[in-house]
Amino acid sequence: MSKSLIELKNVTMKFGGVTALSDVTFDVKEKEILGLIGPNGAGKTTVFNVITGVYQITSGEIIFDGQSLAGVKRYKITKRGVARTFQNIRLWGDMTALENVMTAADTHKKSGLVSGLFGFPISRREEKRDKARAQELLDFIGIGEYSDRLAKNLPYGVQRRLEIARAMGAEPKLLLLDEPAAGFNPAEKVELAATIRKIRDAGYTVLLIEHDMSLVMKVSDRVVVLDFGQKIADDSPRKVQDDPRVIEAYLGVPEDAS
Amino acid sequence: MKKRGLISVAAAAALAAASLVAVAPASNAAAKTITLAFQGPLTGEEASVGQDELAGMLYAIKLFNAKNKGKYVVKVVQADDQGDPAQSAKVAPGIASNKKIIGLVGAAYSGATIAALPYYKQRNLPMISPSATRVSITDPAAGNIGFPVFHRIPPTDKVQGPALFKLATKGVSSPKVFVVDDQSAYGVGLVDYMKPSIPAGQSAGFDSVSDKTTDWSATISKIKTAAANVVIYTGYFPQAAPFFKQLRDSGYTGILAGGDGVLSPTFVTLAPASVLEGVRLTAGTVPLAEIDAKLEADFVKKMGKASGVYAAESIDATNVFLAGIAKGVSTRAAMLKFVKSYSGKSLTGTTIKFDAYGDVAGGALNGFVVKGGVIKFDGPVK
Amino acid sequence: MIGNFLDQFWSLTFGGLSLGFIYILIALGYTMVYGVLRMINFANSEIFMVGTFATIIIIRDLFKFTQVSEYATGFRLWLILGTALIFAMLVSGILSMLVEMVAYRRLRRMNSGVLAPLISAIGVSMVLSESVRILTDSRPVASPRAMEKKFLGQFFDAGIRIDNTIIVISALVLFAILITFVNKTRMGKAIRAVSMNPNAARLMGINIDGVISATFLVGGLMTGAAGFFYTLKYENTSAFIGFELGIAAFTAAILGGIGNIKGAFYGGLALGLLETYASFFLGTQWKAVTVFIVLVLVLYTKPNGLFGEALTQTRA
Amino acid sequence: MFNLRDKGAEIWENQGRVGRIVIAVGAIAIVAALPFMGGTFLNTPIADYESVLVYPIAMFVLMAIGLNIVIGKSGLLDLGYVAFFAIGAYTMGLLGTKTGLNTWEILPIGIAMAMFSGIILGVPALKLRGDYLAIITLGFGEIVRIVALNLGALGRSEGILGIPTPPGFFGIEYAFDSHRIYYWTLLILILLAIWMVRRLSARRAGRAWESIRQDEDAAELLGVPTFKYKVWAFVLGASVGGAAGVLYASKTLFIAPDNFTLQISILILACVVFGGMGNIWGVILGAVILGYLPDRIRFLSEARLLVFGLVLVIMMNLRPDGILPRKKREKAIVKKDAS
Repeated sequence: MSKSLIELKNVTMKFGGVTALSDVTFDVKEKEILGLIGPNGAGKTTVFNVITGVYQITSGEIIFDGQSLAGVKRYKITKRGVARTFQNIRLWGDMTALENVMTAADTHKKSGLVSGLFGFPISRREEKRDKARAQELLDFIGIGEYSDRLAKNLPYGVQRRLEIARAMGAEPKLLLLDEPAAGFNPAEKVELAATIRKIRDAGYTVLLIEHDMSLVMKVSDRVVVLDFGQKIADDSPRKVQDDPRVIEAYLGVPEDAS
Repeated sequence: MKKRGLISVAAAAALAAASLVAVAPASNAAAKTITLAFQGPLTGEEASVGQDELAGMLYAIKLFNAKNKGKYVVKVVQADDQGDPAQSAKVAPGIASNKKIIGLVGAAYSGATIAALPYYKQRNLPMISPSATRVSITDPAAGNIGFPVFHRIPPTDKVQGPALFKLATKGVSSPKVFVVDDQSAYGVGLVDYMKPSIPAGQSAGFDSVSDKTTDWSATISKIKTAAANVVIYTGYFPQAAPFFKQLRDSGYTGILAGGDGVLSPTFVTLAPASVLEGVRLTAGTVPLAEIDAKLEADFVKKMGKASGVYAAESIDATNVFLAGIAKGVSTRAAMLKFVKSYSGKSLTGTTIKFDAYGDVAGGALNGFVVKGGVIKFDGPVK
Repeated sequence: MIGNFLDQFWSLTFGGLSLGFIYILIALGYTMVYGVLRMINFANSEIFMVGTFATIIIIRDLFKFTQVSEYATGFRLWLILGTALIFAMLVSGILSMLVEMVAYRRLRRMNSGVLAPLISAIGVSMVLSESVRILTDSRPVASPRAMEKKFLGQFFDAGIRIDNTIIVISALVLFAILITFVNKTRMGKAIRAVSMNPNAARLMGINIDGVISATFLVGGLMTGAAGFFYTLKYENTSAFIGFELGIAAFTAAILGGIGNIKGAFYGGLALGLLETYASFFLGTQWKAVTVFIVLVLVLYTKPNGLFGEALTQTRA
Repeated sequence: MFNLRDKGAEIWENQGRVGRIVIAVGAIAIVAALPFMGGTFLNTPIADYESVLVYPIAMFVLMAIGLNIVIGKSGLLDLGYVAFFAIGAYTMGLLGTKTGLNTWEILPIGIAMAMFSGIILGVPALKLRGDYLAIITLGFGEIVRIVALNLGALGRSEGILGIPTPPGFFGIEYAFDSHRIYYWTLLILILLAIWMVRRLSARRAGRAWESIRQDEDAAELLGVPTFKYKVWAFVLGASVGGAAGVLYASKTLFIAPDNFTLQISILILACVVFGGMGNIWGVILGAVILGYLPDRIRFLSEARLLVFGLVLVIMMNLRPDGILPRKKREKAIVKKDAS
């Protein structure tokens, strides 16, 4: 087995009296697609939020690429190699698709405001390089033709894909996808599954939250199941599907086929 | 009152003098149009002072035009500077380059005056201010900022500061004086020139309070702590009235005093008569109603509102120019020469004659006291 | 200095409290509107200004008081004060609704963001204050004194004056009525719903326009009451009186936690006292500086304001 | 609906290099020739036309460009922008009267002082919730004025007198009344500021500011060092305000706290929003109109500020995004709500 890219060790997250995550431990291996599932309110998005530094965990530890993420500023976590998409699309609507990706790509720029202002060679070089890379990413994700359109004017499906391209713009080692298929029709979901695989094949590690079971089971190498903030399963898709605790957790909570 | 009668006579004489040249009405076609300008705050927060001064100027001109029907028509260009030096600096070049204008009443505020002066000096436009009292404008030691075009009717802070202190402590056996300024250049200037004249042991303290203040309780507490029996406010009437009122209402029984910025007929409408009873004020001039009730009545009739702060000064300033016009002056150079050599009576009967730097020579201060809700003349401050 | 301060402590405190209660009422105007619209209602200061003039119209023009009149007593006094309070509240409340219609409504429908309404409200503010200035010949105006400013008693050498007492008690009553209105009535609940989540409220069938109008009305009523109390206490006003008081009240609202009715209460009191103490200790000229430094420190340590709860709770 | 901004952008984008140079040079020439058009309908009654071009118009334009970096680009509501103008002006006033330095030597010092105070204000203020920034900046603007009003070294309410005019060069003399020279000097500063803003907008800083303005949390989570760029926005905005202040003091020869009131901050803010927040051409147009209008309508006498207020209300209602808005307004498809 290859080594872990990120490890959550006994992570607990409390909001006042509410425990959103309770003693959660799992890891994501390099170049793996890990599906994170669970009924509504199980704490899936909270996992994303504690990894990306939106919340500081109450106890436990998160190790990314050999280093703890405790107290690291959010943008620095991104710089270390974690990028995410949002369940409810949060693109920068007044920017073009290309600019959205380039903004994320700026994370690793060496040139800043001053060299940009005076047009130092390094700034020009990086600008040129990132522009090309951003366009490549848009092409890669299949929305290259929209690069000059304002994000807010794009069709819904394109916006969803742009979210992924933008996150990839930050050159993450670990890509966090929060319900990327929400609102997709079956054909689009099939396409998305292929895209996610393609992303992994390009060398990224993917942590995927998704409601659509068939999609998760199809693309994931491994699945972690959360229920009421606790990990109840962590295994291959097939075994998880047969796990009685998982079935129980989903029982009475009919899965919406969205 | 004997004194008052005397002043009325003088006022009548001054009015007559202004219209001396009124000969038999000639044909309208022969009327010569002369333009003067007014500069002061006419809009915005400071408009109160400027609008009152403008009314005084327009009143004097209305009288003059009526008397000189067919001979002269005097027009006024109203230059609103909002009391702001920045606004003044763009208005002044416009006024200065308008060759029709041969004299300027204003600017109302010292700051605006200083900002405008380079332009007026350059274009040789004579100006007479009814209210810019900052000492440095006419102080040769400060660099002749105003020379030669600047003149003013009121005495400077240098004269008024000590006089105000003298009036406020008159008849008080062991005065403990607390002085409050309004943080304006006017108020701070008065205090600065008053300080040297305060004998040791008579000062109870100072406070400096923004002219936007509405609640005076902290200042009042300081006054009480200092056990002051004389309180002087150097600022304008809109703040003086509430301050005095709150001070009295808190139980203070000592003397209240203020300078010419407080001397406005509006002042006494801003607080109950019982509260303002006995307030002492200084000014270089006298309110119109005190000069002659008929004069004030005529003012109200012609201008549609009561006269305000610096009304008499504005009329005096305007009358100097009008006297020149009546003598046939029609250029700036001639007007400046005329103003420099002018000697005539003010509304109150005193002599207006400018010294080389533009101050009224030997300007004395009058004292006033509020009685029964009216500002009464109380003799010159000696 | 400390000794002097202790000597003057209670009279400073009483002065600060009654000023604080006036701040509270104006701050409510800001905070209610902020609660539903997330916007600073810049015109609120002029609504206050109009409230002071409305009071003067009743006392001076309807009841014909002058600066040399005898003070009113007994039933007539309460009639005068009551009429003036109600008139000031109504005038300000209605004006506040009109301001919303003119300055905000169209922009809100166009979903225009925060700044366009801000500038529009500043424009309304200029129109109101300049109109009043022209109507008053640019001069300050005073309210004749209808009620003798009697001392009701002494408290540690500090006189308790009747007008301050009336202000504190009436403001408390108004505040209690407002809290009841917001918590108990249908409209009050609707206002809270809109402030918590406008979209959800709309889906629940709440008439957003109506609720916003009502919020402006209530905020205006409170601000108008402040205008009355202000006039009762200070008896002077001018076309530009609102500006400084408006900023002070807005500061109070933020100090307490903006958008939060209770925050306006604590913020107003805290600011009234702070201003008075700071003026005494450091000199009146440093009052504003002190207030802002304290404000920064407070917001630094308590990002939701001095007494503010989490943003979504008890929001108007 | 006819959209002026898009039309202008279209013309510009369809030009080749030569065409663009021709347009730019032509536009600059027309603007530079404005002082000679005093005889036309542009003339202002009472106030001197050429002075009005210098202050308020050119000064407002410069300050509005600076404030636009803060508010239009990064979406930070700054109600105390006048503070930086004041700091620049007082730096000029103090150093100009107390030391032998001339305006051009003081200009970088004034800019540096303004930038430094931008950091002093920005570092604590920008850590607070966005809503509070407005009141903190407003307070800062007042504090600067109050300090000037109370410190003897700054002349208190009397201000600073006798500030020297800039030394001339190449036979150009800066007399206090050579308004045209000042106007052209300001024009050069304005062009520099435009260059700076356009340059930054097209690169990393511009994208960072845009992302912060539109969704700060998302920006932070996608690797934008938001705090750093917010402080930068503040500091750059301050530098432009400081530069304007130095020149202003050197032009009027006399400064006093009365010149630096909250009203100026609000007016500059109005210029930015009125013209079209975030679009530099809109902001410039807004500043020109709002700087010019009060002097053009002086014939209204007492009512002119009232009319000015009315214009603000009406125009904001008709064009909420300003005269030349940022980008063509379309119905929003994306709905942002808190996660």
